[in-house]
Amino acid sequence: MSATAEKAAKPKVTIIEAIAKAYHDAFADDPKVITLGEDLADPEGGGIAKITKGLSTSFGDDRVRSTPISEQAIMGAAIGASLAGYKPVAEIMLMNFTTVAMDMIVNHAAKLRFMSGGQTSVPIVIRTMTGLGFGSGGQHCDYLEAWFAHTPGIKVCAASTPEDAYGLLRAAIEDPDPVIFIENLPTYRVPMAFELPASDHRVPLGKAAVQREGSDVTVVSYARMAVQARAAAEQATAEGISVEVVDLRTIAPWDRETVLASARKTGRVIVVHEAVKEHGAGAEIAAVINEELFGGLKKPVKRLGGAFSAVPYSRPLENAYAPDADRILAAIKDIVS
Amino acid sequence: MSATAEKAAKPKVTIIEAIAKAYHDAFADDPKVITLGEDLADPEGGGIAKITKGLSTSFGDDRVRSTPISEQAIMGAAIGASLAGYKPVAEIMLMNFTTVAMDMIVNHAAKLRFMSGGQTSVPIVIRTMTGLGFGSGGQHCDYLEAWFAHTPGIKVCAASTPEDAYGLLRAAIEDPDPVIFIENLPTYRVPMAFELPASDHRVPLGKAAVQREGSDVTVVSYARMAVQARAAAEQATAEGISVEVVDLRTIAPWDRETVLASARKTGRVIVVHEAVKEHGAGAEIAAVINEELFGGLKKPVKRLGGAFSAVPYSRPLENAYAPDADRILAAIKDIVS
Amino acid sequence: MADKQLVADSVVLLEIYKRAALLKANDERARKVILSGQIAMVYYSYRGQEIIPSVMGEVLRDDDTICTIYRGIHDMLGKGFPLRELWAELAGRTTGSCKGKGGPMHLTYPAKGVMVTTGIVGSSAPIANGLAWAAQLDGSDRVSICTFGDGASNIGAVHEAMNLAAVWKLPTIFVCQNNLFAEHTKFEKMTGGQNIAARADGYGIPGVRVDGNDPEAMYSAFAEAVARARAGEGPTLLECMTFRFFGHNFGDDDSYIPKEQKAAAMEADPVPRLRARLIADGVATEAELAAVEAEIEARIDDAVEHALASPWPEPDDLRFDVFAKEIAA
Amino acid sequence: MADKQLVADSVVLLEIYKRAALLKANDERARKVILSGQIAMVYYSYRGQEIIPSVMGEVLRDDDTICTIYRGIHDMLGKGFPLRELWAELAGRTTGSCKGKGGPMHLTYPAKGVMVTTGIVGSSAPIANGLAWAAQLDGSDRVSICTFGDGASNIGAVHEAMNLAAVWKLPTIFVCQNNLFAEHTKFEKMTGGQNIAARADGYGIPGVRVDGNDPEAMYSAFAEAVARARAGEGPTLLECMTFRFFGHNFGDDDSYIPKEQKAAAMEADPVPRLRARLIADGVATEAELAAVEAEIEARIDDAVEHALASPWPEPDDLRFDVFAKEIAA
Ligand SMILES: Cc1ncc(C[n+]2csc(CCOP(=O)(O)OP(=O)(O)O)c2C)c(N)n1
Ligand SMILES: Cc1ncc(C[n+]2csc(CCOP(=O)(O)OP(=O)(O)O)c2C)c(N)n1
Ligand SMILES: [Mg+2]
Ligand SMILES: [Mg+2]
Repeated sequence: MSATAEKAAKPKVTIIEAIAKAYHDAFADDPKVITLGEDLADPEGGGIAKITKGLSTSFGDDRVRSTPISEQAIMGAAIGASLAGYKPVAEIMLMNFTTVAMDMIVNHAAKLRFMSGGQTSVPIVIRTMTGLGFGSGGQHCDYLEAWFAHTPGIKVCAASTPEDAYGLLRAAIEDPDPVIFIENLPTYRVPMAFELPASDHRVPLGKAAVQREGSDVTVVSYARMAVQARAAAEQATAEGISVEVVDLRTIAPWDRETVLASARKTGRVIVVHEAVKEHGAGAEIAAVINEELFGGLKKPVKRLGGAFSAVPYSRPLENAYAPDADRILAAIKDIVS
Repeated sequence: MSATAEKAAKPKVTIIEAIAKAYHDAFADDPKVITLGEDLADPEGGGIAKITKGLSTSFGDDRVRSTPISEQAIMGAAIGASLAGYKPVAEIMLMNFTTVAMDMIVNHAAKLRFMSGGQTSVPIVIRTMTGLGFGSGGQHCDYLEAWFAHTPGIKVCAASTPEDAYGLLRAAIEDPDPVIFIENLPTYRVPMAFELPASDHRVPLGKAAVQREGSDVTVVSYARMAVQARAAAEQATAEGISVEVVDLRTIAPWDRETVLASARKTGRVIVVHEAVKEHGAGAEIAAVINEELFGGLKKPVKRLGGAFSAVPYSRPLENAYAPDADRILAAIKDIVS
Repeated sequence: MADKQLVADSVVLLEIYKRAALLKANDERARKVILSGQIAMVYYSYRGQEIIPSVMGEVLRDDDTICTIYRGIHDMLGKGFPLRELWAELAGRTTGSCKGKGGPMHLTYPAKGVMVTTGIVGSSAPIANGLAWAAQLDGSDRVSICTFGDGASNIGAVHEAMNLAAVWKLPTIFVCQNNLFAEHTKFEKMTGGQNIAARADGYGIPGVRVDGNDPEAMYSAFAEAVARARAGEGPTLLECMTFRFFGHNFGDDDSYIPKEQKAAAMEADPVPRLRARLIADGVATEAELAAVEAEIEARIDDAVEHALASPWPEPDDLRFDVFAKEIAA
Repeated sequence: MADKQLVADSVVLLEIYKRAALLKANDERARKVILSGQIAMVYYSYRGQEIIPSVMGEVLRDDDTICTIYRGIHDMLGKGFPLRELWAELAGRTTGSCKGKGGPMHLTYPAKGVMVTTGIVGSSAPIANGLAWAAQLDGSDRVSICTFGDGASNIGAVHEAMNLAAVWKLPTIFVCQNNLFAEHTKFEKMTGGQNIAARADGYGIPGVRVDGNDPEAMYSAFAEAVARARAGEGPTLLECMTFRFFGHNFGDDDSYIPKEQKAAAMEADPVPRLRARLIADGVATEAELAAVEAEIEARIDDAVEHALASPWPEPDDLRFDVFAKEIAA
């Protein structure tokens, strides 16, 4: 993905279509790819977002399994099958539900390679959805990527375009290590000006995308915030400010080179995520940029993130909770002032 | 606690004695204080570290309860009792076992006050032990404070002296909100030159301690790393470098004023924790210092933390995993050079 | 109040009906209000499950507590949650019980013992034990209820909670509302043993499967569980068989529910069934019940109007209720 | 190999004894080596529980897998974990099976099906299901074992795993080694129902309580569970009654174990009991068994020597095995 991002000429596709295609293509390409989660198989409707619809019919009930509501059992089954050479994609429906499976993810999936001295590995993908915007309140919208980024042994991805969603999910499934693949619900079905990628499209894990080039300020973000950052950059350009938008795509391990190169160029960086600002992934990114470019920045790295509270229900509170294009634009104007 | 920290004149007490006394005094002072956890009551030996030994005999089986191995049930019982006006201290034996109770802690304990609009509150303390040094390997030694610091609604404490352990635990029990109180196993039984505090001693949550004053460099740390920082500072002083040691004591919310004041004074800051460096609490602290004191620091904030791997078993690997006095000293010399 | 009878006589049945009529009307209104666009919210209809909480509300006291779930407005109304505070919360207004911060999945009203509403499957159970422990410590005979679904019976938290309640002999009553579906998953397909009540044996506590749509059977089973708990004899697991008439949540395509099964369940709708019976048995007249129902509609009208006329919260409200002390601006 | 007999004859009993003798000798050596200061490690003695894994090892094939726990070296040796790689790992050396990174609580040896050793109570169970699922997908009749303790039966993960195994009809065998204590807690005190096998009913799977110290009873129960699993008939829960002779871990004050209970259990030590019986029944002579035991000691000598002579890892090794690709220095 590059500056071509929002080219109007391209057909309109959605992230959800891209994920569904990636799933399907991965199943077709590799018989070791399997999947499990609540309601995933066709008798249960193909998942609450219907992403796996058709998969169990096409590839069989053995490879595509609905589960009881038992996230520890889901993660354990994925880990165990991966130890035996399979490449399971486990869906933990919403990211807040990873809280009931943290032992499996952190103490086991992330550590078994190391603790076994490399004898075993856990090539699983944990697909999980999240994001505010639907009034779901405090227990259904959290972005918890910082927890996993703090956990050696597991990688963390999130896409903000259909092409990246496809390429990242394919790469995550092929990766020899566990990957958490975070999907944003409110941008799922928003048609974007992209093509549905060909089945050989991959986005390498650990590589950020410079989605828009600019010279005054760098905005580093991912997931829905990257969409908001692009909108803010568009607006800023109209107002004469040149904004570089970097979408991390992989949050851990993140692409220090690309981010530092951009920061070096613009001298002004804003990091934006929907997760709570304090102790979020933005803290690590800011700390590294400040350390690496000490004395070379025009302004201190600015962080925007979710408010320091649970995600609220009421519409005006939910609207105020996370950054959006307006607040990113305000931060852009502030940092160049 | 101040520069008096290691005064040899004082009697030698251990952190474990201080915690046991705090527990006992809290039970004696307030009938609403109750406790639960695996093996806590006297028929089960008073806890694996014997901290609660005698408590059930003195205060009754109703207030001091051993539990099955069921951390979700433990946390749930603590939360429920707190909603009815009790002040439960729940022991999650080791910090890695919080992973099986994250839903209770994060989705419930931390959020119920907010989600109920302030109608209910969860004044619980979660006592949990951790720390490397015994060859326990990958699943028994993690420092996970950054996860909780990233969770609005819960506070995080850790003490590095017996006096602070006493004062913090008493304050945590009295606090109207949930607090995680992290205990370091290897420094538990090390006699330190402190007195066992009187029963009215409190350490306010959110207040750091300047344990040693200095002018060349500030070392910010907590828990065992504060002990190591003090040792490094002693050595550095002998070598003519003046080191200020700040023990956060409360990691979330942390004492920005004290840290920033010290950073402003010395212009050089090292943040040290045993947790994995990447995305650790040090990232937030460094990000804030860099932002607040932009242009006013002599050197970029330096972070020391655990290696980017699971905690290893083998002695030389375990020794290499986390910072110690030598590595802190090396960082001190490096930053003043 | 402590010595509730164990059999529902006609006086009790009439009271149960009144509660059920309120619950049914409230659900109907909720769906209407969403459809009309007056309030946008995530909503989990409980239509078809009204008898269970109507019985519970009849047996329980105000000081008994309940921990319920996203599909729990019936349980809360049964427990006495006031309509104005309910609707204002659904509408996200400052006059809501949670000042608009909680919303439909996190409704709370301690004055009537509605202590926790959780959106996490199974998490009502461990917390209910803590409220039960507090009752023991207080020397009170109040009981602690948790409700959860058939799907939730497969999650670890529920298992841990039942075992703890067993060994601590807690006055916790585990009320599983088995509506035969967990989201789109059929109960039979994902439940080893296909009998949740039978799992109680494994913890050495009573487990009772009861027709949750039959007010008398439900009443006897529930009153007995409450009597046991009040007497210090420990927990009970009740598996209340029922059915939800609509999809998992509002807007859910419910094509996974076999048409005949749904038609049969709606045909046997427990609320009009009870109504007809009360009239047939001469407990109440058509006119009397119609008057009850009209009053219910009026109360709901009032609550919805109150809600929609109430003020919205301000962004600054995010700083409050995170901790007891506000967060700095 | 697929058609193992269901009754242990004298040939089988002799093989079981040989394994048990190895396990017993290895435990004794481990405690001696720690006491002598040769190796410092956290150690969970399994002395008294040897018959269970000795039977398992006899019934299982190399391609069957096991997920075990901190108190699991007996299970691993029963499954064929080689002594040199074991001892070098205990000593933290690069020649250890896990290059010194895992240690006693995380021993792994896939070549013999020892896939996971966990230090988290109950976490062996969910992972075993995944290995069982893989067997189904492979069309193999191999089985997946998980071991855990009586205390672990109260944690959510075990419950979730048993239910999933039931509904997916997985070839998972849940082997609960009920040694009557969980750390310092008595089994009876914290286990609702006081019968773990009985919990299987709640999932509609067979649950069998068996004397784990009786090689014939254990053999029949385990062989039957394996046969069922190989035949595609699904999981079994075995509750194997046993006893641990020493404290929870090395150095643990075991005063919480009633003296008489401990004395009686040691009096009935299952390993010498089986030995005596084999001699009495004329299956083997004293001299033959002494020779077996002497060879075991020699093999352990060799392994310990090898371990202590092996190189320590270098700090730089921390960069490897975190991901498939090394971490930058
Ligand atoms: C731990 C967890 N996993 C998954 C979900 C998503 N989820 C919400 S409701 C539901 C189905 C629950 O079914 P059941 O327990 O039968 O209750 P019902 O909705 O039928 O009342 C699921 C899977 C969740 N909220 N929490
Ligand atoms: C989730 C979790 N909680 C607590 C512990 C601490 N712990 C380690 S072993 C143990 C006792 C386990 O008892 P049991 O399951 O009977 O196995 P045994 O040790 O007797 O073999 C406990 C509580 C742990 N490792 N994991
Ligand atoms: Mg249901
Ligand atoms: Mg045990």
